[in-house]
Order: sequence, then structure tokens, then C-alpha cells
Amino acid sequence: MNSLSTYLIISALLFSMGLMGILQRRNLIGMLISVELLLNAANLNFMAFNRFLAPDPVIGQIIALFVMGLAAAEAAIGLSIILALYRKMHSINIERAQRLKG
Amino acid sequence: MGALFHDPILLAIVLGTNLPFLSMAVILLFTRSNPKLSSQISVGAILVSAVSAIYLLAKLHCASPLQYQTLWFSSDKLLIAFGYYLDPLSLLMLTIVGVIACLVQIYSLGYMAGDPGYSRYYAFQSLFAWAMLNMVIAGSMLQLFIYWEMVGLASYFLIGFYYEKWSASQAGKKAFVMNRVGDVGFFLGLIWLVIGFGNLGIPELNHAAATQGLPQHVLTVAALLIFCGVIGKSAQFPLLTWLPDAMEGPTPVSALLHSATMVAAGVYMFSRIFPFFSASPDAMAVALAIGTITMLLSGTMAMVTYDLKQVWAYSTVSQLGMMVMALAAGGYFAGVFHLTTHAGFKALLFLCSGIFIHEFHTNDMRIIGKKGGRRLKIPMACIAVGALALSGVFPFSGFFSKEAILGVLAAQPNKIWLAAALLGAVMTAYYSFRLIFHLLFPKDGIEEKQHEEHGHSSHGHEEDHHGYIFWAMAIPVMILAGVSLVLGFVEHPIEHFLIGHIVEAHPVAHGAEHGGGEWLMIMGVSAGLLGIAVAWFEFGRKGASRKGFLSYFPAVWKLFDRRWFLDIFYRKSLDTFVYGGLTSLFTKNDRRVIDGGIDGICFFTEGSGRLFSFLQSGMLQYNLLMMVLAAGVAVLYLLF
Amino acid sequence: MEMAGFPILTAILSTTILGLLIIIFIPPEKTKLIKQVSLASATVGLVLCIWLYYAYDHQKGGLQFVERILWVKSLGIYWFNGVDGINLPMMLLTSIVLFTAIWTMWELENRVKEFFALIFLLVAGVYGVFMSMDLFWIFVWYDVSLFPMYPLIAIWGGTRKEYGAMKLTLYLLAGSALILPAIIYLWVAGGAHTFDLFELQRIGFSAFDQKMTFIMLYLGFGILAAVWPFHTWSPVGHVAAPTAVSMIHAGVLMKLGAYGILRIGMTLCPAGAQYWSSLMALLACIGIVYGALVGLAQTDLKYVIGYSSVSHMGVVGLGLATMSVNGINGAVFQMFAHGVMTALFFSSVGYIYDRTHTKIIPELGGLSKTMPIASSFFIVAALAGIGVPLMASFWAELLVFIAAVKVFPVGGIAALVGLIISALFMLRVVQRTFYGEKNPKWEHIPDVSGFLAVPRVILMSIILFFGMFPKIMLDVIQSTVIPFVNRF
Amino acid sequence: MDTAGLDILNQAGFWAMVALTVAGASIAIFPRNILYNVLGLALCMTAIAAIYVFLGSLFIALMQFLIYVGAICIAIVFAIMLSRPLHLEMPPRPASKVAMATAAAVLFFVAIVGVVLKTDWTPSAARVADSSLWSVEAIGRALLTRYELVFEVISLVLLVAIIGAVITAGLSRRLSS
Amino acid sequence: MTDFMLFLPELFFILGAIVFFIFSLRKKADPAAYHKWAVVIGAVGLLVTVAASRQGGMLFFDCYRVDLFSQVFKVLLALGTIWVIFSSGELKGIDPRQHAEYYFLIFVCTLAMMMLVSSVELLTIYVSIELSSYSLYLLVPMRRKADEFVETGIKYFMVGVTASGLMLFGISLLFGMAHTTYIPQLIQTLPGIISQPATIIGLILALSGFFFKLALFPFHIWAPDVYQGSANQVTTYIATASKMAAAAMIIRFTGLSAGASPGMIKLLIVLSILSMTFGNLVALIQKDIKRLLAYSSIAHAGYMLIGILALSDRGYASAIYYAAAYLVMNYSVFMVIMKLADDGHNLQIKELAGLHKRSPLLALTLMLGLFGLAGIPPTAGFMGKFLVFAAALEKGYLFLVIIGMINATISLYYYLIVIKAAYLLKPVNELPAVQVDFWTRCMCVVLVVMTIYLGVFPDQFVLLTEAAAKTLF
Repeated sequence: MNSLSTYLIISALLFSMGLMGILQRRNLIGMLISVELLLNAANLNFMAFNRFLAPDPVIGQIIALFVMGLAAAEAAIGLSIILALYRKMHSINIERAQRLKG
Repeated sequence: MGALFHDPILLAIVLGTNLPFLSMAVILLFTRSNPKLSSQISVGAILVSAVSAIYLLAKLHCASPLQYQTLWFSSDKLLIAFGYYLDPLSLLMLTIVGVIACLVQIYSLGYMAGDPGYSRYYAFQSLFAWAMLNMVIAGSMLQLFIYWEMVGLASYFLIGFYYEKWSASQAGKKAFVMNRVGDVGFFLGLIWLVIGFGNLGIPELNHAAATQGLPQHVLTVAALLIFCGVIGKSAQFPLLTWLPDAMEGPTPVSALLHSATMVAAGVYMFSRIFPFFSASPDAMAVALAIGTITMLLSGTMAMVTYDLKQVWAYSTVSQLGMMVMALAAGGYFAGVFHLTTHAGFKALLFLCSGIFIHEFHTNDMRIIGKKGGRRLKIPMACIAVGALALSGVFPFSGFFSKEAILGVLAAQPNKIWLAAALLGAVMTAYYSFRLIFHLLFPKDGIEEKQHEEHGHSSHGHEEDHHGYIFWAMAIPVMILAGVSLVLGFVEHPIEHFLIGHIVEAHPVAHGAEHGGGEWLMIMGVSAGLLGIAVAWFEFGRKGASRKGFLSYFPAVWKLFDRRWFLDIFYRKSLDTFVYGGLTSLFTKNDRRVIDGGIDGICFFTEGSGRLFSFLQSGMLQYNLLMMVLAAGVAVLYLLF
Repeated sequence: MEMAGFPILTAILSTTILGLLIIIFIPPEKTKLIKQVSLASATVGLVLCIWLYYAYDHQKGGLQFVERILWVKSLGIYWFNGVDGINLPMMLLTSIVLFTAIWTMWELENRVKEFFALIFLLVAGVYGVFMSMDLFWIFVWYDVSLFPMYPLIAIWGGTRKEYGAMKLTLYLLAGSALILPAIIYLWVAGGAHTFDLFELQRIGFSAFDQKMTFIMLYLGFGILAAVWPFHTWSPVGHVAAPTAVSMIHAGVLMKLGAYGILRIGMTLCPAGAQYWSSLMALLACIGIVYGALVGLAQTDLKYVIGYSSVSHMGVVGLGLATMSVNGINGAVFQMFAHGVMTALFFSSVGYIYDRTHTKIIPELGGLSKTMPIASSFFIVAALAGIGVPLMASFWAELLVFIAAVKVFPVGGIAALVGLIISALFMLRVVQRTFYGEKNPKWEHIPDVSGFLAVPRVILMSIILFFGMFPKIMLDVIQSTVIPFVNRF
Repeated sequence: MDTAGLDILNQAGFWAMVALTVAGASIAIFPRNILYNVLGLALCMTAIAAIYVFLGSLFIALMQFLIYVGAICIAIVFAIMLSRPLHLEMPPRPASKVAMATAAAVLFFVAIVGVVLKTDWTPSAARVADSSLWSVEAIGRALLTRYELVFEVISLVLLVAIIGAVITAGLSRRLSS
Repeated sequence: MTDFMLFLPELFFILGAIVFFIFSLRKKADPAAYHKWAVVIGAVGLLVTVAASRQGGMLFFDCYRVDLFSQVFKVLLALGTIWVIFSSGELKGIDPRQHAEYYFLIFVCTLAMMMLVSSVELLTIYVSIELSSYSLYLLVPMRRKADEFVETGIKYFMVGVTASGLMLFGISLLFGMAHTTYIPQLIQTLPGIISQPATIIGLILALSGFFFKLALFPFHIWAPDVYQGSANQVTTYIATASKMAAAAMIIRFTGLSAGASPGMIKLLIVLSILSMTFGNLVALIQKDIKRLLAYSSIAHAGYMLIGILALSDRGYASAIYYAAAYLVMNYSVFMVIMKLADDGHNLQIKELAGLHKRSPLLALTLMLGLFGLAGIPPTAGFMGKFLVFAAALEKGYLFLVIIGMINATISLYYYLIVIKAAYLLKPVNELPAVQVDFWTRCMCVVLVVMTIYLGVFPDQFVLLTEAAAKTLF
């Protein structure tokens, strides 16, 4: 259990699942949720390195903390954009937003 | 500059040769709109040239060759000199050219009167005179080549003088291109010499050749290549067809360029570097064969045409072939002498014909005869003198030169050349007198009534300016007739003058002269008389058929009339290989393959732009997928 | 910093740039003034170039009138100008062609200001390339001279102008896609961080570097020199371009290509040039014959001239390929001669086109009757094109062929045969355009006026002058070429 | 309990949390009902918070729980309510898209696992086993010294987010006026 | 006090942000006044930045380094910002009621990027880049009447957060390997552990965030849509100022590997080639100028990377030069676009027809800008390309340079199409002359002179960039 690799693989798993969500969810909110998974995977990495490798455990924690803050801000912005889109397009299905291409 | 004025000889050369150029420039730039002034300038200039030529001939009569030379430019080890080389040959030629050009220009005052291109005509005449005179006294082969080309250029302009006539411009082009073919060979020969020998000075070349200073392979190849130039310019065998076409030009032009002087330039060049040529027996053999073929071929052509000028054109080719034969057989003097006499009588013949043409506005000998050609007494007499000279009848000049040539040929081990020459002499006499008899004794007598009308209309014409125009034409003709009469009797002075200094260097040139005996003279004369007799039988006597024996052989007639199909052959091969073949092939290649390839690359680029633009689909997740995949591949790449 | 007195080269360059600036500030309506200013500044340039030519000491040879200032220190770029026997004729040529081209365009009415401004920009580039002895600046000027071509052709051009302009511009700049890497490569390989041509020459390069960069330079510059098979832009571009642009383009710009090969390629990579010389000769010979043969089938006057340029530039290429004094002498001389000659060609065609609005040969015909003077200009140019002696190009061809027959006998002889074809096709054009029956359609057209004849007469007399006195040019050229070749 | 027992318990707890994490993540991305997804996210976040405890930082675990579950998930729920995605039509997913997404994800997973396994993870030489470093005070001190700038900037980030969210979502006072 | 002085430019932009924050709280919007304020603040900000450009020192416990490198970029950022603000006078693409927020976000974004270029600590960098990204995420969907372009904002956002997720993951790996977040320390430790996969992959993933900003293949996917979909001024800002920071950070991060990883260099070469080729090829078929410029920016990212991946001082210097030149030229083009599309619509290429008559000055500016982008001498763009290629060739990347030059030729085609439209095409309907006010005229002249001057007299700028590159490590 207490090996670094375990944590890293969990984080890799989370990261991949996040990516998969981003790539296949059509619901924008679903995509946003998947993005949160990405950030969490990175956070988990920081915490794991913090625990096993770093000289000073403060750094990882603080990074994780800030990332959470940023994630919150990001979620707020993302949601507001999604809402704006919804009001104009009456849908939050990303597959409907295909006007710009080529 | 100073030397120019202190040396009267140099002054004479420079003035004599370059005044015509000046006159051309003045005419083209300033006096185009004043025909009279133009002609005066031009005639004045050529008079100076003629006079200075005669002066030089007289002054340097017995002197050793004179050479003026200055460096034109140098490139690397190649030194190109500009200079004059005055030896008997060039002095003789200078005089011939100067005098005949002068006579022709005077003649033209009458012949060309009233032509819209009068000024232009004189400009080109001056251009020609300048180029020809310079070519004659050029000190090096390169310089000779340059003026040689300029002469060709003048010929191009003069042939195409009536450029609104399609055939005239076509003939000009043909003349230029055919000459070009020969000239490229000549040019290559010069390059070959530059590479192999390094010097193009005429005395140097001759000296080196005579003293075996040149490697044989360089010499033979160079001689053959240079001989290509002779073939082109003097209308020898494969390239002979341009000259008859060149008769599209005004008659004085034909007289001057295409019989007396310019076409003789090839022969002149041959004799110029005669020692060089004769150092290569192979080249001489080729030249002999080509000369013979030319002479016979064009003789046959002359036998069937009814065009006055064509007859003399073919005859010119034929006589040039004869000169080449003479030279190639080693008869330096015979060749040059024939060149001299031929210049006189052929110019005479053309100018006389010109008077007829001018009078009757046709070239057809039958029509001229019918309309009363023989009424024009002076030209009729003169043309008869010319024809006699051409046929080699004693005591006209042609007799002497022809005898000399026969003598040279008789000295050849192979007698076939002699036989050919005799055959040629028969033909010459035949076609000359065929023409004369056509004029004198037209088929159905002279159409009096028509002539009355014509005479009447031309009477007023005569009264208006017949005097001036007629005499402007008649006087040169008479002078030339006189020359043709007397020239033969100065054979020995000329021979002495020409050979005097060469004889030691090259014994062949002299020795061949005395190969003949009495019987040769008899044979020559009888050949001429035979031809005349046949012509008399067919055309001259009362009740003659006036058809010519060749008309009984239609196939042969056609062959001769169509110039042995040479033209058709050239036309066809040009059309097939150049226009139809390479040109269209290359044009297609240019359009389709090269340009098509370039355009194809552009289309491909733009097409791939369209293709790539699908990567940027409107669907966000596909884009993201691409991005993630690319990142993943990058990570994997770095991992392994 | 080396400055020898008055910077005359910079002064020549600045005549064009000053002209450009002045024109920019003249209101576009004052077309007369614009033309006058243009002609005046071109005249100044011409006078300076003639003086330069006169003042150049060919006994001494070498690089003279040197101006050398460090421009970009960290890269070793110098403002380094000088003239020697190779670029001096080119400078003279440029000034002549510019002067006559501007005069030729005197009747232009459409967007005059922009036209002359762009012309000056173009010529600034050309002067720059010729005078500069710094690789960087050569390249910069090279590109400067190329891109005004686009608007010049696309705005004022004729047949298929946009296509021609785009094709030409892209084609030529594609060439520079090879030149720039090659130049930088040399800079790197030199190791001394200098773009100074002579520094680099002193340093020398390994055989491999030379081979590689030379072929890149050859292909890159070769495109501009219309080396077969990269020539197709040239006829298309010429057909599309307006008269003055054709004059400058065929007269001067195409020379930039050959000049680049000589100045950069052969100077810095002699071994490379040696290595590739057979290829160069092969392409050049093909170009000579091919250009003439294709020209034979054209029906557009400018196409004909375009293809004749391909053929004549082949002669230049052949001369360079021989790597011998005569060959290079001839090549440089041919550049000059061909420049003047094509300028005359296009100038005379330009007049015909301006008046008849066609340059399709079958539609013309019999022009000699209606406009004898205009025709005679073309005919003289055609004769020069044929290589008639006593015209400048004859000497050039003579020297080139002497060298070529010696070094590449087969190719040289084949190329000589091309001369026959070139005679055929030039005369064919002359015959069909100017000879024959008077065409009633063009009867009312006036002949060239005395004023407009001046530039053509100038060009004509230059052709004849250097045809009669080649020494004046050859002495200058070979003062540089002989030491140049001795290095091989 | 002895340490071994504690350890086993510890282990079991850890793996349970891992399982919960994965399960939560799966619920967050796979079901098509967006509310399940949010709940899955909340579950996943909570489990990760627990894992943070295993990694020695109770403080971060707490923050994780607060911020994610308490703030982000709630915000998402609000957004869901506002945009009523539940009533949207759901055409079937294109199989190719899912397949490619899976492939990309698997690729990435393989790649990162490869990185993890191939890398020689060495602890820092300067590492000291001082438990005081894990205290909240240490975090606080670092926040006000070393991360002072970040700490200040994050406030700006939040300000931007607030203003931006307000205007973007169209809730501006001026818009309504 | 000296610390304060070092931080002065940033403080000034914070001030700007605060001012507009206050404005945004006011009930009545006054766009004209906002514009004047913004111009004044931006201009003073530029002056302050220039004044502070020769300063150096460390701030905030060594998280923040003020050196020539950062200051050069700050000047570029301030320049880009003031230019964008200058052109925002007719901000028709954004609802007048949101103008205060617009300026606020612009100032914040500039501030964030200024901090970005000075940060030498990973977390600071990450937070700064996020701050700037968030500002842009919010600026993009501000566009009014954007029914066509509603999806722009979300696309930008989604790509952005994905890239930032990758970046964060990369940073975590870097942290795991090097145990530190300080760049100076990373510089020391990384060469020793660069052979470990996690290091190099962490570096690449961390770079991806900046690649996203620079719109480098394969992180370019947002660019065409965002350029097309956002208001002209916002596009300009994204295309000019925001590229500067990205370039700076790519230089900083790529330099971390110190050339010890051939794999990474190969990867960068491939990315650069793909970016150039893709951008140029797709740009060939565009009709909308902004979209075309988006693809051109993708291509330019590739060129810039050529200089960077040389991993030499000269390379970094060339990339800085390139970035500066790119700023000037790109802004020239965008300014003309903004001026012509003064009602805020998206300009199509064919709408340029007859521009040379409607406004010769604008046409000239546009032409020089485009020629600059195409890399034709004597413009700054040529010098930039030249320096970049020189740097790459010094490392022997001949093939890469040739591809770059071929791409430059391809790019010329579409630039020429635009120029052709401006100079050759006849407009369908005669349009009136464009009203160009005095300041815009001045700006045109300034831009033209800068484009030429940078191209012809590059010496001092090259020296400056080289000095800046030397302070990097």
C-alpha cells in the first residue's frame, strides 16, 4: 500500500478517466466534471510526491490547496460559460456546437 | 588617330570601307524622307570606296602584303585582333566589289526610281557595301566571319526588300537561315581553330598550314567546318536552294549580291585561306565533289525555267560550283580569275535582265520576247555579250577563266571532274542561249499590236524620264559589257599579280595552270559551241519547236523544275522534325509536364490544405481527441 | 570601418530610394510630376553608374569603391558594398534599363504613383544585390527585388495577370527557400560568424559543404535565371507583365539569378561548382535548344521573347558551367548584352501592344508599313537575339562557345545548333509580325514619336556600341574573372 | 490492537478508499444522467480526501472535502438546475467516438503507468523526518512567506472568476436594467 | 522601496484593474470615458514598464525574478496591451455595458502575463497562467450578437482546461523528480535526471500549457475558432499580447532540459514542422481574415519554436526577436481589420477590395504587416525568420530550415491573396473612403516605421535580445 507507485497509478487512472470523460461526454457539465478529475489526479500526484520524496512536505500541500482554489474558480467560470451557451443555444450538448470549422 | 591621317593607304582603307556605313547611318537616321538625297549620299560614298579601291590597287600593285592590326579585345589567352590585310587577292576583290557595287548603285538610280522604299534601299545597299568591303580586307578569320554575317544580314534585308510580298520575306528568311546553317559550321570551325591553334589571323593560318604547324586532325576538321560556311554562302550543294529564291529581291540586288559579290564571298573565303585548305587533302576532295555536284545540279535546273532571273540564279550557283571545283582541284588562280570574270559578266547579265524586267514588268522570258524585248537594243546587245562570256566563247572573259579551270581539272588524276566540267559548260551554253533566243526570236513573233499600245503608253513614260532612268541603267551595263570583253586579255597580268608571291609557298597553285594543251582549249570551246548549237536548233532557227528537248521527258523536267525536290525535302523535314516533332513536343512538355507539374504542386498544396482542414472539425471532442492522442504519442515516444 | 571617400554605391542605391520617397509624397493626381521625378532620379543613377564605370580602374582590378560598415555585430553582417568587374557591368545595365524603362512608360495613366514607387523599390533591390558583398544583404535585396513584382504584374499587367503574377512570385520565392538556408549554412560552416563574402572566401569550406550549398544555391538562383526546367515562370510572367516591368525583369532581374550563382555559389564553393558543372552545362544546353524550339511554336510576341530569354540565359549558364575565363567572361558579357537586348525587345513590343492592344502574332502583320520605326527597333533586337556580329551578344556567345566547345564538346556543339533555331524563330516572328501585307486594322496607328523613340534608340546604340567596342567591357570583366578563375 | 492489525485495517481502509475513488470516478463519467455524475464526483472527491489522510495531510483532506464537495459540486448542481439538461434529448453515442476516446485514455494510462514504472523515484537527499513540517502552521507560514505572491494572486483569480461568472452568465445588474 | 520599484509595472496594471473594477460597479456605463482612461493608464503603464526595463532583482522570497529577459517581455506585453486598448475605441463587438469589465479583464490578463514572465517558481507560474487564461476565457464569450459564434467560449474553455490539466500533471511529475518548484534549482538538478522518463515527460506536459497559449500544433485547435469567434479586439489581444507570454515561458521551460535530451528536441522539431505545415496549408483555403490569421499564427508558433529548439542563447534571442516582430506585424494587420470592421463584424477577405483607394495608409500598413508575416525583407518578419533559421542552422538543423522556408513560400500565397484583395480587386459596391483619425494615422506610421526599422536596423535589438537571453539562466 504505502508505495509511491500505487498512488501514482491511481492518479494515472483518475487522469485517464478524466480524459476519457472529456473526450466522449456530450454533456458540457459532464465534461467539466471530467476536468475536475484531471486536476484531482494531478493533486494526488503532488500529495504522493510530498509524502514520499519531497524534502519539505509543505510545498505539495500548498500546491494542492491552490489547485483546489483554482479548480473552484475554473468551475465557476466554466459553469457560467455553459449557462450562457445554454441561453443562446438552448442546449448544453457539445455536439450541437459545430458551426465553426475548417 | 594620328596615324590615320599620316598614312594615305590606311586613310583610303578606312574611308573606302567605312563611308558606306556612315551613309547608311545617315540615311536611316536623318534622310529617310528625302529619297533623292539618300541616293546621292549612298552613291557618293560608294564612289569614294570604288575610287579608293582602285587607288589601293594601283598603289600597292607590286608591294608585298600589307597588314594593319590592332587589338580589338582580349579574353584570357585569346587575342582578337582587328585589322586589315592587303594582299593581291584582297585588293583585287576590293576593286571588284567597289566597282560593281558602284555601278549597281548607279544603275539603281534608274531601276529603283519612284519606289516607296528608295531611301531604305540605299541604306541597305550601303550596309552591304560596307560589310562586303570590310569582309574582303579583313585581317583575321573572325573579322571575316563577322562581316560575312553582316553581308548575310544585308542580303536578308535586300531580298526581303519588298517585304509586303509574302514570298519575298519568306525568301529572305530562307536565305538567312540556310546561310546560318553553314555559318554555324563556319563558326564552329573557327572555335575549333581557336582551341586547337589559338590564332585566327589569315596570314598566320596560311603560314601555319603551309609549314605543317597545325596538327592534321585540327586542320581537317576545321577546314571541313569552315567549308560549311562556303556551302552556305556560295549556295553549294545541300544548301543551294536559297539563292534562286533570293531573286525575290530587286534585280540590282540580285546582280550585286546574289551573283557578283556576296555569293562569291564563299569562294573568296576559300581562296583566302587556300593554303590552309590545301593542306588538308580530305577537305579538298570533299569540296571538289560538292562543287561538281552543285554545278551539275543547278545547271540542270537552269535548263527548264522560264524566269529570266532564275536562269541567271541557277547559272550563278553553277558557276560558283565551278569556282569551288577549281579551287578544290588546286587551281587557285583559275578559281579567283573565274570569280573575277564571273563577277563582271554575271552582273552584266542581271543588270540587262533588270532593264527588261523594268520595262516589261515580268520575269518570263517568253513574254518579254513576245512583247518585243529585242527592241531594246543596248540591253539586248549587252545581254548577248554576257551570255557569250558565260558560255565561254572566245574572246569574252569567260572563255579565259573557263579554260583555266578546265586546265586545272585536267591535271587531276581522275578525269571525271573534267568530264563533269565539260558537261557543265555545255549546259551553261545551252541555257544561256535558250534565253537569248527566247528573247530574240519569240515563239509567235512579236505581238505588234500589243506592242504598239504598250509602246505608246511607255512612250510618254520614256519622254518623261526615260532619258535619265534609261541611261542610268544603260551606262553601267555598257561599262560592264566592255569589261567582259577586255578582262580576258589581262589574264596574265592578273595571274602574275595574284600568284607572284604565293607561288613559292605553294607550287601546286601554279603548276596546275599548265596542265592543259591545245586540245583542252578546243574541247572547252566546242562544249560551249555545242550548247549554243543545241539551243539554236531548238529555239533560234526558224520553225524551231521552242520547247526544249527536256520537255519530252516530263519526269526529268519536273525533277529539274522542282529543284530536284530539295526544297520539298527541306520543307518536309523542317515541318516534320522541327515544327511537328521537337517544337510541338517541347511545347507540350512545357505546358503539360513542367507547367502542369508546377500547377500540380500548387493544386496538391491547396488540396492538402483542404484535407488538413478536416482535422479542424467543428466537433470539439474530435479536436480534443487529436490533441490528447498527439500528446499521448509524444509521451510514449519519449518513454521509449 | 572602411570608407574610401564618397560612398558612390550607396549614393546610387539611394537615388532609387529617394525617388521612391519623393514619389510617395507627391499627390497621385500629379502624374506628370511623378514621371519627371522618376526620370530625374533614374538619370542621376545612370550618370553615377556611368561615372562609376568610367572611374573603375581595370588595370588594378579587384574590388573598388568599397564601403564597409559593421551592421549587425552579433551576426557579423556588414554594410559592405563594392564593385568589381563582375558587378560593374550589371550596375551599368541596371541603370540603363531603369532609365529606359521609365521613359518607355511615359504614357502610363493608371495608378502612376504606385507604379513608379514600386519600380523604384524593385530597382533598389536590384542595385542592392549587385553592389552588396555581404551574403545577408544580397539575400535581403534579392527578396526586395522580387516582391514588388507581384503588384506590378497583377495591377498593370495583361494576359492572365493574376495567375502570372502569383506564379512568378511564388516560384521565385520558392527559389529563395533554398538560398537562405544555403547562405546561413555557409555562415555557420564558416565558423567566423561573418557574412562578409570575402572573409568567407578566405576561410574556405569543406568539399561536402561546398557541394551541398552549391547545389542549393544553384537551384535557388537558377530559378530566377530561368534554368531549364525551372523556366516556365518566365514566359508566363513576361506575358503578364507591363512593358517596363518586363524590361526590368527580363533585362535585369533574371541576371540576378546568374549573378547569384557566380557571386555566391562559385565564389564560395568552387569545388562544389566543379562537382556540379556537368549538370549545369547539361541544363544550360537543354535550355538553349529547348527555349528556341518552344519559342518557335508561340503565337504571342511576349511568349516568344520569354522563350528567347530562356535560350539566352542558357548561354549564360553554359558560360558559367565551363568554369574558365572565356566562359565566365562571356557569361557576364552575355548577361549585360541580353539585358539590353531584351529591354529593347520588350520596349518595342510594349509600344506595339499599347497601340494595337494585341500581341498575338497572327493578328498583327505588316506593321513595318504602318510603323517602320517601331518595327525597326524590334528587328534590331531580334538580330541581336540571333547573335548577329557587331551586336554585343555576339561576342558573349563567341566567348561562351569557345569555352564550351573546349570543356563540353558535345553540349557546346548541340547548343550551337540551337543558334540556327534561334535564327529561324526570330525571323519567323519578324516576318509574321512586321512583314507581309499592310493590315488595314492598324493603318491609323501613328509611328513612334521622337520622344518615345529616345529610350529605344539608346538601347539600340548600346547594343551596337558594345558590339563594336567589346574591349571596353571585357577589360573590366576580366580584370576580375581572371583572378577569380585562378582560384579554382 | 497491535500494530499489525492496525496496519491491516489501514490497508483495508486504504484499498476501500481507492475502490471508492475509482467507483466514484466511474460514476462521474459513465452514466448518462448528469445528476449521477455529480454524485459520483462527490463520492470520488470524498474518497480522495480520505486518501489524502493516508498521505498524511488531514488539512488538505479537509480542504478537499470542503472545496470540492461543498463548493464545486454544489455549484454544478445549481448549473444543472439552471440549464435543465435532464430534459434534453440524448441520441445514442457514436460508437467510434467512444472507442477513440477510450483508446486515447488507455494510451495515456499506459503511457503514464510506463513513466511511473520506468522512472527511478529517489527521495530527496535533504529530506528530514520532522513531523512539525506537516503541521498546519507550517502551511500557514509558507503561505505568507514563500507563497505570498500566489496567495495574493489567488484572490485576484477569485475576483476575476466572480466578476466573470456574473457577466458571462448574464446576471449583470446593468443587463437587467 | 527598491522591491516596490521592481514591482512597479505590475502594480501599475493592478491599479488599472482596480480602476476598472470600480467602474464596473457604477450604474451607468460610459464607454468613451472608459476608453480614454484605459488609454491613459495603458500608456503610462507602457512608460513605466519601459522605465523599469533595465532593473533587476529578486522578489517574494525568490519566487519572482526581475531581469532583462522578463522586462523585455513585459515591455512587449505592455506594448501589445496599449495597442489593443488603443484600438478599442470602437468596441462594437462587445456590449457597451460590459466595457468596464472588458478593460478590467485586459488589465488583469496583462498583469497575469507580466507575472508569468517574471515567475521562477512553478506554482506561481501555474497560478499566473491560470489567471491570464481565466481572463481570456471570460473575454472570448463577451462578444455581442454572436449567434454564429456562441460555441467559441466553451470550446476555448474546454481546450484550455484540458491543456492546463496536462500541464499541471506535468508539473507534478517535475516536482516529483526534482523535489523543488524553483526554476533556478530545477536548472541545476534537471540535467542530472533528464534521462529519467518522468522528467522529460513532465517537462513536455508542462510545456503543453504554453503550447496551448501559443497555439502550437497539436494544442492549436482552439485558435481558429477563437480568433473567428471573439470580438475583434479580443482576438487582437489574444493574437498579440498573449503570445508574448507564451513565447517567454516556452523559452524558459524548454531551456530547462539544457539540450540534454535528444528525444525532446526531435519531438519539438516534429511539432514545429507539423505546426508550420498544418497552419500554412489550412490557411490557404480560408475566407475569413481572422480565421486565416489564426492558422497563420499556428504556423508562426512553429517558426518561433525553431529558434527555441536550438537551445542556444542565439536561439532564445532569435525567438525573442521573432516574438517582438510578430507582435508588431500581427498588430498592424489586426489594426487594419479592426478599423475596417468598425461595427465589429468579421471581416472577409473580399471585403478588402478597393482598400487602396479607400485608405492608402491602411492598405500600406496591411501590406507591410502581411509581408512581414510572410518574412519578406526588409521587414522585421524577415529578420526574425532569419535569426531563427540562423540559430537552428548553427545546430545543424538544415532540413528543418528548408522546410521552414518552403512553408514561408506557401504562406506567401495566402498573404498575397489578402494583399491582392486590398490592392487589386474592384469592390462590388463602391464603398466610401475609410475615416482614419489622426491617432490612427500616427499609429499606422509608427507601425510601418517599426516594421521597417526592426528589419533594417536590427543591430541594437538583436544585442538586446541576446543580453536578455543571457539573463535567462
